[in-house]
Amino acid sequence: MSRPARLVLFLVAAAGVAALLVVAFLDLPPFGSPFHPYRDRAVAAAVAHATANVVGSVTFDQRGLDTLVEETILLGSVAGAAALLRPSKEERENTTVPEGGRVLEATKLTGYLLLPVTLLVGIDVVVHGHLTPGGGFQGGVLLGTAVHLLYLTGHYRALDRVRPLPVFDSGEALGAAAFAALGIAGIIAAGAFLGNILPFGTFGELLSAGTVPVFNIAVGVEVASGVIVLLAKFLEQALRVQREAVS
Amino acid sequence: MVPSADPAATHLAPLAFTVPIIVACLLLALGRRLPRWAVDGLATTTAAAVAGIDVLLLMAARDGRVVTWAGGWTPVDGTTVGIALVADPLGVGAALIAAILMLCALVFSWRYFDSAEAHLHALMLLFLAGMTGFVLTGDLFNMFVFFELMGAVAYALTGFKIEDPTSVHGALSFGVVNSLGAYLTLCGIGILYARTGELGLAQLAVALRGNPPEALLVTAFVLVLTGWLVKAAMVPFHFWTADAEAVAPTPVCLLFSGIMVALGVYGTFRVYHVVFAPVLPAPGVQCLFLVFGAVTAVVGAVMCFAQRHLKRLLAYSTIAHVGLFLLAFGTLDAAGTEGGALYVAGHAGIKSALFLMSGVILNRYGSVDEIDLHGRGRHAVLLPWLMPLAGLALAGLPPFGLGMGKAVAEEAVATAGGWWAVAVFVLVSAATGGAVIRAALRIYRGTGRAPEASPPGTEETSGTDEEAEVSGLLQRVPLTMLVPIVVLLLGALALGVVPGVSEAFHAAASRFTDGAGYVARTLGAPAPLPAPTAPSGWTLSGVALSLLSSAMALAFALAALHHDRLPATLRAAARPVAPVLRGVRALHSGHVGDYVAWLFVGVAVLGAFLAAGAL
Amino acid sequence: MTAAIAVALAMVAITATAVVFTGDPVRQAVTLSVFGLTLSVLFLLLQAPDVALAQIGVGAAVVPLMVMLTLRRIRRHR
Amino acid sequence: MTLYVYLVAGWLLLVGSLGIVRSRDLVHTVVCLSVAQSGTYVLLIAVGYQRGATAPVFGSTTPPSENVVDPVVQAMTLTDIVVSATVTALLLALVIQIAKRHGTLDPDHLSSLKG
Amino acid sequence: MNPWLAGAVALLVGGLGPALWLGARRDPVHRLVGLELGGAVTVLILLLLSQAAGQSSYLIVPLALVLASFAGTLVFTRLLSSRP
Repeated sequence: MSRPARLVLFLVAAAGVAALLVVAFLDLPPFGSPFHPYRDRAVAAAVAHATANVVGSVTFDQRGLDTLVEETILLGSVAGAAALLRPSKEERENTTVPEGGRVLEATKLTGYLLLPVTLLVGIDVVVHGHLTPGGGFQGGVLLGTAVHLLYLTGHYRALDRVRPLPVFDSGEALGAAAFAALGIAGIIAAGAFLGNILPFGTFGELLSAGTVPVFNIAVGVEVASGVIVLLAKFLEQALRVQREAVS
Repeated sequence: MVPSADPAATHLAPLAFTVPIIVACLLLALGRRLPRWAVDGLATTTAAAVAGIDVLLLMAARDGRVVTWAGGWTPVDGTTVGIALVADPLGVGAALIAAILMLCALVFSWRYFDSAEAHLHALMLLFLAGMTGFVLTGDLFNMFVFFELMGAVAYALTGFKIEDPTSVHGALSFGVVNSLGAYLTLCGIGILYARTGELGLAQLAVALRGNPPEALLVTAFVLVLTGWLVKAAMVPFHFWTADAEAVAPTPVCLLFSGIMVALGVYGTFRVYHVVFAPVLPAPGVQCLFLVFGAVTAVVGAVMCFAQRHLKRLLAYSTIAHVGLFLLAFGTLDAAGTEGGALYVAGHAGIKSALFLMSGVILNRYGSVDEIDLHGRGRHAVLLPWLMPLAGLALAGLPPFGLGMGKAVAEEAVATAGGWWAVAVFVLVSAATGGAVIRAALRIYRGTGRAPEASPPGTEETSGTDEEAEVSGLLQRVPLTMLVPIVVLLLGALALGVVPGVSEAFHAAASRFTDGAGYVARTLGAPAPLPAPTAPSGWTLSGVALSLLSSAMALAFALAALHHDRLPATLRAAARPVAPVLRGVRALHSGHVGDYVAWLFVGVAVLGAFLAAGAL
Repeated sequence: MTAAIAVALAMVAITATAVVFTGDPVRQAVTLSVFGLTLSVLFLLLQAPDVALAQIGVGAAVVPLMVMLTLRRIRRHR
Repeated sequence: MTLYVYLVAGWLLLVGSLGIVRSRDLVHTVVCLSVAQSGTYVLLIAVGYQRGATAPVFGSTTPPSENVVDPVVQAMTLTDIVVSATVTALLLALVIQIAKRHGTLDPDHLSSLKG
Repeated sequence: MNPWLAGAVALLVGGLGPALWLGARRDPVHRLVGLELGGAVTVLILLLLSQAAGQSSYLIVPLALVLASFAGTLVFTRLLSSRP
């Protein structure tokens, strides 16, 4: 199809889809209405399991199966991206690591200062996921990003040293495996897959919500390792992998 | 008190997808340190274990459904916050097919990809987990998540041969189109949730009970179906299929073609029967699937016959067969569903065996171009017999299971659609079978004219530069590649000859179409048994039609091979077909923008069609 | 509250359009980051801090880094 | 207001798809796909909103009340965001390989799969 | 409308608006200015919104944004130039 033909075809079809959407939207309950039957049940269930962050309760306790699969998607995608970004037959990996570019001294200093802060905030977001906004995924992303401040402030070599990839490769897989294994532990201990098997504790305290914080930590480990591995593969492609000189 | 099977059986459903996930994690964690044989062994054993779990679950679900509430959130007074896994015989049967095909694929790949680390095996196991979960879950959003798992892993598997330009290109088109379809599905889920506040299939059905067929439901139905139908490769959502299946590694093609596209059909009709059957009038939906099924079947068959790239030919034949699945399931009754399910199972065996044969050809001769391979296989021993046989079986040769499914389905669509639907069945299966036989005769017997050097720059994908998947071409076919082929063909044969198969499929189909029973059993109410209907099986007319389509397949193949010897009148009659064929081929442009435009055309047309029928 | 949500929604829609109609991927990557900012404001306005956090983590750092590294790899190849 | 909110969600979906159709560079295609997906975030979060309610996070101080927005759609959106990030990563990885194998990223010039 | 919210709307229109304008026009470096301005304004808006909702737990969001947008801006300052 030529470009104009494709565009016209799409616009006509999109108009049809838009009409479908509009007629459906007109039948929806008004924006901001108090009709949320699932919400009412989910809040009650979260309070019953002493989980202050209801989103955390839905994510890991009530609809934990969704999250198990979500983490498996992450695992599969990181493994898949790693496989797709492996050096191909005619490429090799540069062993000399480029030390990149000039970065302002002030930027470097800020990077150094913010690295530990970001790590701490990331850990806080993971650990308090069942009490305050956040959780394993959000904290894990912050942790994974924090390490890359080293590259961004011009220390790719330092990053390469503090980031032994095989460790994080395994860390990601073991985090995901821990999630699945906790699911099976639910069968053994409570007779229900992904059942909440730990004591619920007191509402609002650090040790509460049963297994939710444990799931948060498993996911945090997986996501942080996953982000590190993923970005490492992209960094390798961008900085190190080169086509073999034809000899 | 709800009659429940053995309580231990309720733990089988989650194990069926958790076990492969855990093993995949282990493979990824230890992959570098394990020797290749251990990786192969572990992956194969896991696939076998999943198949075993599926068999146990199938036995437990034989007389009904096994319901598992994840997290132990069993409904109280019909409401809950949890996710149900609902295993009914048809769903578990699909999971079992997936596990068996995975087993064959993994055995076949023992000699494959010498360089790859454990990534391929881990991804394959995650793919199996995704497929298994998709058919077992009883929750719409959970279906979406498993669908995305299947999708994400499948994109990576499709592009796995990174040295092959077509491979990465096909994977990207697949990824974009399939993801967009999934997002439309999610929009549909969002609209349904806004209206009902529910996500479980059974809970949605309860919340919608007594609702008039309004515009919102039409939109939600079409949007939810879009993702599933993209996976199912229904025209005009099918464009990614040939591009992806022609370029993926052979063991992956086998799973895509054998079961993944059929799961799209499964999702479509699962959602219809449980959630939408009471609120959308059946005649409109039936008509929709008859029309779209027939168009899909014809487009797939025509494109299939026009291919010279062996794997592309098989991919288009899969699209043609998906059209036939849609016709059969689209009758919406137990008989048609029984025929469709048998057809899917038989097709899985035959088509997978054919894909494995194309893999053997690729790794032995370094090409999958039928013209280029003319007569190259003269000295081969077993495949020259097996490949035409599989072609005949694809056309419906009795007593293969595919033929029985075809016979049962034909009878059902004749009642629902009319004689033309039967004609589509016969012609389409003959054309796809004929294309396979043509290729087999050309490659293994050197039938027809020897190739002339084809002019460079022709606008078609030939398959001469396809990258072989082993280091160095094979001198002889190893046993690990031959055994899965023979096993798959024998399995397809057994489906048609073992007594009781038809009865079992009929029972499964009547459960599948009984949406009210599904809802009641899931939410813990006693479920009335559906009124028993008589199972069909082989009938005289069915055998006759199947023999007819097999004979026509042979005739098509010979006519294509010796077209210069056909009578002049026949050739003149065929001449106007050429520009039409060129036009249809030109639409399959490999351009992702085109594919997305067609995706929206499909959604709009589906919506208009259904709105006209329902409102 | 409604007014604030309406304004934020308009900004989300406008920025998304700007992202789509920016043909050059390098420029688009910067605008994509801005789009992520507007989304996070909208999410917090709609009382979804968990989602806003996830959007900030993904949209402000990880995705831009992946896109820019991809572009660098491609530029180096050419 | 209701129609306006949902129309913005629909607009994101459609304009992202339009971007894919018009795209001349595959990196641009992948980014447009993520814009299309953000339409689903907006739709879901808007569905869960309730006027005057706060986030479904009680912390250790606030007493649990019913007047909170829907946590279920927020959990769904979180999953959606994870899917978006991972699919973007996979597709970008494929784009890198396409650039290497084809030497171009313009979909109009990729011609390895036709017919 | 409480004053915190009014302030947030004012910043939304008067701060984030110009940032969008800068961030969606001309070459990447100009857009980067828009992104930097947008990041700073968004942090303020998120702070005001936390106040407006009376939820101190929301404050983690602007905090995370400060950290992430520092990294995000560095991505561009580092990779927009031609050096590796």
